[in-house]
Amino acid sequence: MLIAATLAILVVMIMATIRAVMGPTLYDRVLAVNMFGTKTVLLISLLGFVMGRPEFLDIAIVYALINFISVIGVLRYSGHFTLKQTEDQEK
Amino acid sequence: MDTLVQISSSVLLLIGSFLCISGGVGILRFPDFYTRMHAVGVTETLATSMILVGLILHNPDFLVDVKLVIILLMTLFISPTASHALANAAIHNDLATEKNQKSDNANNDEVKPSNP
Amino acid sequence: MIIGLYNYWVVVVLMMIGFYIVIAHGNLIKKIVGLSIFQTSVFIFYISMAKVDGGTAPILAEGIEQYSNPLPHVLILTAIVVGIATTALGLALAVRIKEAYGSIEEEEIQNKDNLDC
Amino acid sequence: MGVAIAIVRMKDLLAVVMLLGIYSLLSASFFVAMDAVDVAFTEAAVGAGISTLLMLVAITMTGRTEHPTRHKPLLALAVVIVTGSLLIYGTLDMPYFGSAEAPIHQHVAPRYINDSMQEIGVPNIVTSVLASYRAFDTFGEVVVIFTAGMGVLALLSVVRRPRDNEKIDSYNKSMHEQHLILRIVTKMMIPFILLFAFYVQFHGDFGPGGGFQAGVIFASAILLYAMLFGMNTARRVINQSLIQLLAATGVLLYGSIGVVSLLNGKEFFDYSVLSADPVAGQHLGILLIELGVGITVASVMVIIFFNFADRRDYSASKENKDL
Repeated sequence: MLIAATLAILVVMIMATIRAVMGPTLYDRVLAVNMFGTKTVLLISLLGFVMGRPEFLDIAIVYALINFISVIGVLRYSGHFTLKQTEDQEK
Repeated sequence: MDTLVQISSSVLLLIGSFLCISGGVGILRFPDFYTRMHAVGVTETLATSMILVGLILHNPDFLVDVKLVIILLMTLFISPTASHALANAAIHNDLATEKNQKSDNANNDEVKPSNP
Repeated sequence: MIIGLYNYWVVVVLMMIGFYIVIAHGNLIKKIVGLSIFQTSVFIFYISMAKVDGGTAPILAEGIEQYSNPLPHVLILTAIVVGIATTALGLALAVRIKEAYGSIEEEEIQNKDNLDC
Repeated sequence: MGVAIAIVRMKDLLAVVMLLGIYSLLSASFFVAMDAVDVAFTEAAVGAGISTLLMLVAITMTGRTEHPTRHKPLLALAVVIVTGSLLIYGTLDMPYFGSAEAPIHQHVAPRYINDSMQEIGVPNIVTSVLASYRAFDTFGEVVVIFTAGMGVLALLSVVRRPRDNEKIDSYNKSMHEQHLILRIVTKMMIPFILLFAFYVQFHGDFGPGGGFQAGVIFASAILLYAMLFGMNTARRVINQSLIQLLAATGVLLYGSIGVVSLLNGKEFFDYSVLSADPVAGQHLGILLIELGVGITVASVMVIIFFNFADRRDYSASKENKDL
């Protein structure tokens, strides 16, 4: 069952990659990267169980955090989410 | 009791995998950004929690369980927030209407009809 | 026999992709991306060398006999962090070049240099 | 692999950076599959987070699209193919993947695996090799990181004029309403991230982790704060000169431990003198060294990011003035 779940996640990762490569807009790409990151978290937890040493879940925690940070970062620095722009809109 | 736990964990893992795959199909096949976003945002949270709960049931070790719970909680916080931020940014920039009011060159070359 | 070396071939292909980006693209940022692909391929190479069949992660625990080789892990661990530091330095240089020349395309920079002379 | 090929084709640099992020996530999963948990940890924290961010900031400054003009890609391709085939020819002599008889596993590794528990007393072999057997190497790496941080500082630092605080305050108030959900979730996450960084720092002896990873995680928490609350707010919390001081302190802490062991009549970085019991001394030494590494890495990353972001604001404001 673990292996089946792992395979499913691998398939989904491939799908997300295709979307990230095709992705017509920037947001599609960010979405795909975000999804990819979440799936990586799952994959690493599952891999730990498959390999029989599930003590290494710290890595998955780091992934979840870093994923969040990079999504925020991409939005912040892709020129659409800046502090300056919100200020302009208020004016 | 033990077999019951094992079976339920397997079922949860299966449901999780299925949700994952449906999310993956969604991100590939849906026509525009917001529907794709919906596919991912909805399935991601549920699939992650399913798989993680399945793993928690699968595993008796206390420390590992605590770590899994931490991951679960963080996913529950982070993934809706990230989706919210993403959708918000997309709406702010009029993605659906494709108006491109900004003189910013960022989006001009990218917004095209997105049928594969 | 062929399967036994498959990993190394993937590494070589990745390395060559990075190399191609570095020599065939004029954009400095793209070049830095290429370098970082090259770098990661080297990391993958080292880590695949460290793997031992049937071994597990080199953190001692009871009841486990075989571990993977820890030495390459150490080397790569530090190399990753050093890699990001040097990448940052390269990006900083690219930013300064942009400010000085108004472009980060190799050819345009050369043209401007020639004009100055 | 496919991702890398796609990177070659992409002209849009922003998309390239996204793909680089995916590539780095993939390679980190590969590292987990190859048992290199420490390496995967580092790659996760560094490759997916900080390097993507730095590239993004750099791209916002240097422009986003690549010019298509290019001379003789065929020549480049030929060079690449020749080199690649030579390398593949070279791999034919290599021992098979995963074989335990490979020369790399014959020399120092068995000693590390078999004896490090008695000599160092730390279960994580990677940590004990990193911080004790090869501490001198690691010292070199830390100095390189420090130097790179200083290089970025020298290249990008701008002289800041003191701005009026009132403006910042009102600005922040408006921002609070703008991204309410993000800010509240971030406020909840940041203490947790910092706590987790400390856990990684001090748990590095027993599980995957250590100074390098902890430093990067710590820095990314500060980056998150700076991104959402603005550079000026972040600068009030974290003073630039304080950070520079800390970066130097980390390196000095590392080096001085070596000097202490020299003064006590042992070799450089032989920590057994730090305590009456040699193994306890080793443990103490590793903790201190990792602390030095962590401080340096965290502050260098923060320095690099702050300088990039400052430069960005600076050039943006200059452009506005020109217009």
